[in-house]
Amino acid sequence: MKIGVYVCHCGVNISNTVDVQKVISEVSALPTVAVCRDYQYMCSDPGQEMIAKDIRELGLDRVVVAACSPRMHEPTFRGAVEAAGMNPYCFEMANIREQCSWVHEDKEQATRKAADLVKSSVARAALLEPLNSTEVPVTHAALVIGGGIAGIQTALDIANSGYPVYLVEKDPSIGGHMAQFDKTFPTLDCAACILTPKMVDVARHPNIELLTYSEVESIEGSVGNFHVRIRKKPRYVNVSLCTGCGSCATACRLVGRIPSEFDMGLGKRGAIYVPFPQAVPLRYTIDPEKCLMLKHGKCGTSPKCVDACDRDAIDFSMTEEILEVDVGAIVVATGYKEFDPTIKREYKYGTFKNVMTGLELERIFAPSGPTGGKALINGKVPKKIVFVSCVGSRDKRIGNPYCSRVCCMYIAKQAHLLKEKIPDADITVMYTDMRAFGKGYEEFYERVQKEGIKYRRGNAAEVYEEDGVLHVRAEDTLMGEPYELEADLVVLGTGLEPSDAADAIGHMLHLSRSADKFFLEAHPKLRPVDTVIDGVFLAGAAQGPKDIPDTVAQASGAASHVVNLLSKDVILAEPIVAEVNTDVCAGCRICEILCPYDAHAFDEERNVMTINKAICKGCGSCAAACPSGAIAMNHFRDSQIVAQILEVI
Amino acid sequence: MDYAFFPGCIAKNVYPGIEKATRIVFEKMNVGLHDYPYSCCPPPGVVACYDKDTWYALGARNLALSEPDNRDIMTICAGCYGTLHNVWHELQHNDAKRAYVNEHLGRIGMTYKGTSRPIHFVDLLDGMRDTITQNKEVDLDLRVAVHYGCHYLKPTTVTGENSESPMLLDEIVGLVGCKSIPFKDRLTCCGAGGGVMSGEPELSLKIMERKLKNIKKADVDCIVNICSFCHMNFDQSQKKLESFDIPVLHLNQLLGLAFGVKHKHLGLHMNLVSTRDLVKKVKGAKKGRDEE
Amino acid sequence: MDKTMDDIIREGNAYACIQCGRCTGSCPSGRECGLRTRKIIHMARVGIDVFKTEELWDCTTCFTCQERCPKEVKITDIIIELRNLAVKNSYYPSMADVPKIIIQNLYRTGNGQPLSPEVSKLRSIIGLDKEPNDIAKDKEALADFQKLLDGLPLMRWGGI
Amino acid sequence: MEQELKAHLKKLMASGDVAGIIALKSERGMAKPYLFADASELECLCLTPKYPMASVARLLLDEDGAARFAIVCRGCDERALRELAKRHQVDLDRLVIVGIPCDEEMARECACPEPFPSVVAVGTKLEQWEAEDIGAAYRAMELDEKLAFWKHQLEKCNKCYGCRNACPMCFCKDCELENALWVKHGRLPPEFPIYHMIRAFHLAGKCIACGECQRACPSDIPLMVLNTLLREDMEELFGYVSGTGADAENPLYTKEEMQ
Repeated sequence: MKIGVYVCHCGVNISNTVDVQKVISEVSALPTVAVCRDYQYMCSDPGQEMIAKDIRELGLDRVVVAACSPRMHEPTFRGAVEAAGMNPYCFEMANIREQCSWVHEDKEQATRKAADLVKSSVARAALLEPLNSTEVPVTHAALVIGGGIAGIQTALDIANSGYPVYLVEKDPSIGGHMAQFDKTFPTLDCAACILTPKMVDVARHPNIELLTYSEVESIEGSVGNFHVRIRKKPRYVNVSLCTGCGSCATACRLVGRIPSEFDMGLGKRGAIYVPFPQAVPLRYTIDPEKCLMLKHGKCGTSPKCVDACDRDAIDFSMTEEILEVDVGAIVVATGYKEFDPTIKREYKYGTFKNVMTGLELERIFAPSGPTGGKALINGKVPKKIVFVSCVGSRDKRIGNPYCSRVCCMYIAKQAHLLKEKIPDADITVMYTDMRAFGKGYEEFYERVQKEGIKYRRGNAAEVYEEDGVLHVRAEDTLMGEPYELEADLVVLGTGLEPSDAADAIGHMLHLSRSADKFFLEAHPKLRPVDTVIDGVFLAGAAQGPKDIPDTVAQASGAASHVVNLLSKDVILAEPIVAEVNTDVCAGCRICEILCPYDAHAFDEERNVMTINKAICKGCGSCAAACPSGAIAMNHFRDSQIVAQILEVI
Repeated sequence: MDYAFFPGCIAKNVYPGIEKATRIVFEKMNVGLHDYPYSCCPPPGVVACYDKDTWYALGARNLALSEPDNRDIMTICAGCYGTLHNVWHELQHNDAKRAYVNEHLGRIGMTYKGTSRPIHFVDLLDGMRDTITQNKEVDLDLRVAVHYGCHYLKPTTVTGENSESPMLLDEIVGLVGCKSIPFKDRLTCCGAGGGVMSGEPELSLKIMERKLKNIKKADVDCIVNICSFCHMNFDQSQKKLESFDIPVLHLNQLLGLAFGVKHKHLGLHMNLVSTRDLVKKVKGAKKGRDEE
Repeated sequence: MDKTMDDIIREGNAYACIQCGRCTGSCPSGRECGLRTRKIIHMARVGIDVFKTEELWDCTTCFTCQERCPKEVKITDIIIELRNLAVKNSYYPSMADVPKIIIQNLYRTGNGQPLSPEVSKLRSIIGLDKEPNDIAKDKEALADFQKLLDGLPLMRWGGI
Repeated sequence: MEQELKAHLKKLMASGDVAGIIALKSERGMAKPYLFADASELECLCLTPKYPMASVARLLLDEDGAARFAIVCRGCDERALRELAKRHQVDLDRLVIVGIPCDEEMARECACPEPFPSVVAVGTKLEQWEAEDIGAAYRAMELDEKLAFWKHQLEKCNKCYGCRNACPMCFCKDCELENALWVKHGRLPPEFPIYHMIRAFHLAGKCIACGECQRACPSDIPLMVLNTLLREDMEELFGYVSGTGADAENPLYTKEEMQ
């Protein structure tokens, strides 16, 4: 066995605390070590070349690099040894930076520990086995979950690259929250003007199959080959006959009686409805919870919608359908929901009608909204308006410690729009910190102040009512004085939380969540659109609160990763997976329960467990739990780990 | 049902009517109250603010007294409750503090185990709504302003209460025919706590004055509290401010009236703010009922 | 078990404070006087000897600030600890005479608010024992109580 | 009880519900597990000594595809069958449990937590039963005393594998105790304490306190002390008592939701 060992200084990160020369002299004495060298930056080109040269000239069997965390540079060095003709799994890394030099001060002891760590890696390296990746074919299609702006952009980008996309949206129309907005900050673009053309593009795109009013039921398989079951909920309207003329909606006995979800309950709809006039597809849907016919089996003498529809599109016998599709990649774009401020009782949301949320106010501005775009709050034009920032954000008490990132700016925008509609309005924004970080945001913040919006640092403590008038109490923290303001309207700058759909989707795909409950990306800096599950990507607010430009950018990023994957005919599957020795397996099925990825399948015929290599992530849970040692983890075999441990004890 | 009874120094030594009312009301409801040689809680505003360790030790002494009899401790003052419950809560999970307390109690032959829990009497009443209704002789038909007392509600991490929109006290006065009238800032502090009443009487009075103005606007027959210390502040401050005359009743005094107890037995005549008109109104209600 | 300024700040979670001012806005005392809870937390964090400020003694410990703090800063607890620190460093508030009397009463009778002859009379009028059945009556218990108090820090710091 | 049981089993056999009865047979003064297929053989049925009947059922069920059998079970046997079923080693649908109780003497000998099965078919179960706390003396020891105690006890081991062979819960085809990676071959006594630690860990959430291992041990190692402590830990830490019904999930084989 000829092992080459390479100790990195990491600039001075390691060599300041660890005596590299001493480590080299100790390690060189090991019988299996053929060569041991050090270098300032082992990850650099000359460093890699040093290793490659030794492999070629000395005919090394194994390589050990003692440097930083394998998370950082294992892929780098695996690539380097492979280029020099060695199997990449014959490479082993000792972490003497994060696990040694960065956490110790005593140079002598740190040096001893570094030497021990390297020696134990050498012991393990001697037992490493060459592994070969297997090829997995790729299905050239993608699934996008969520039809908001993130899903729309992702679907369009993938479809434009020539791959088929299934876009699944649980609501009757795509558009998401963006469709609810009137204007967008800081450019004051009309949201509908920039969004609706994209919605139409989606509907017309030959490569996109739009599945609205549908939910993902189950997902099986792994990167390159996912099998997805999609449940299409019955609309009770035949979409191929419906022209979206709306005669049915006007005729419905319940018209104007049911709070519209799209209008945040401020406007009313009937039992047969489209969420909003620009809906895509512009096809009607019957609400089964409300429709008299569907709930009680009768609607007067006969359902008025049926009478009104010239096309005979209404069909009460519709049932749900299950659609099964195969895709190679999945993008999760499940978006966000608005924080429900009811639990922040001091703000009296739900008690006083004139305390409303940001999203509710958004509908007031919309020309298609409940007031037709007029600034009317419960029938009156408000003159004194207070905005409260950080409601449901930066708040540990309610479990949302994060900043929601968009509230500062949507408050500025809404304050501007109110001022525009009510020039004599007295508008105050109570804020914690002003976060105007995006392009043009700071400028917009300045602009609204010039328009007469008062910004007072210090957030609202409470809202109370006296003689029918709302009052907001706060401290102006820049003056250090508590004060109170009367208000006809209090707008809560409610934050963002992951949408309800995230739970089920996350579960199906085994996605991790970060502490803020949004989906966890594979790396916060370098892999913000990937997840730890190969072939599953994130777009938009599903990954964390985002404004529209960031959402669109991430959506395109996710699309590019999908296209990158779909452009290959086969992909290589990671060989560090668990394997079952079927001669030893007793079929107790403990491993099956423990697998977080559902990679295990029981072979009833032979009474033994099998593991799908394409799904297995190599976490090792099953191997650790197997009582008879029938499961072995490639690259982390018991013998390899024991050798490593014995060397340090 | 038996409890160790912790009257607290105000109800014993300043407004004995509260102690008396409590004894009568709970006897009527068949709850046994037992006396122990309690010191005062000790007061959070003075002792805790001067030296918390002393506060823990003296509080633990009180808590330990009924441990041999396995009796939980009923308090009738938010201040006492605040002290005893906070001490109990802290000693439940702070082993170092518990050891400290026991080291000192050991000097006088006592040990603190934490087996007797302090309970505020309103929480007890919460589970006795039927008993209250059964004992009711008069529907009082009063407009009342309720006052919860900060240390009964907060900190909620210790009390587990809802500090922004509590309804318990409002519901209990409702059981005896009273209507709890909402008023501005109904949950704010009366101004007595934290040693402010004794250390800075003028500030305390300002806080109280604002509170009283809000109550006055609500046009109520009386203020009902569940804290002897707040009770004292409400009553004495009105005398000092001279522009208010809203009778102040501890909840147990109100329940006493509803249970048909004579107002003199409840010590209502000992208040600085006259309760005469209120008593007259209740008598009217009682008479009306008798005549029916 | 004396706490340093650093202990108080850390245990009270003061580093989480974002100076949003919800505490001061909620403070019933601050409406009437110069108490600014937010400022106290700020001063404590930047290393100013905040225990010397007299506003510290304006807090009624109603805990509203602590309840509403979005960052779970234990504001009221911090104020109480800072008062302890002030006492230990002999920074008594100028108006601390009455609290001292209360502490003296506590030592003498076991009650901060002792029984007066007038109230004793009132007690018997409404049918209660002239003297409450408590520590003041139980001489043995009172002696023990005084022994307990003798060994506790309050007597050291209480200025008696 | 024996006569009563024979009568009960004869009836069962006559009903045609079962293909045979798993029980002990007395032959030339020795008891051995036996599959009674004919009523006439039942004369030789015996009840003592104790025998890990669950292991017999496991092996037998492995052979035949569908047939159902009756099995004469004590409390421990039933507990063992339940745990084996949770690990897919026996199919309880294929077994008819004929429960018999242990008498006080037998129960004492094992310090059995529950010396009777859930349903007693024949005989009467002990009205009042409280097992001796065999962990008590051990728990009272100081840490260094504990170490000395086990050192002394485990040095007696001659690695006969009797404890494993007798255990009704051991069903692996390859045994980790024979893996040279953990337990060096040809060494006596086995390296302290790995051999017994592996066994103990493998029995966490599994040991049903039948006492077979200790009875099998030629060196009188108090293995049941180790097992009892383990059972206590499982109950204290996870609220799990092994041998309980199928609805009690083994906490070691469940996964927390990934967060």
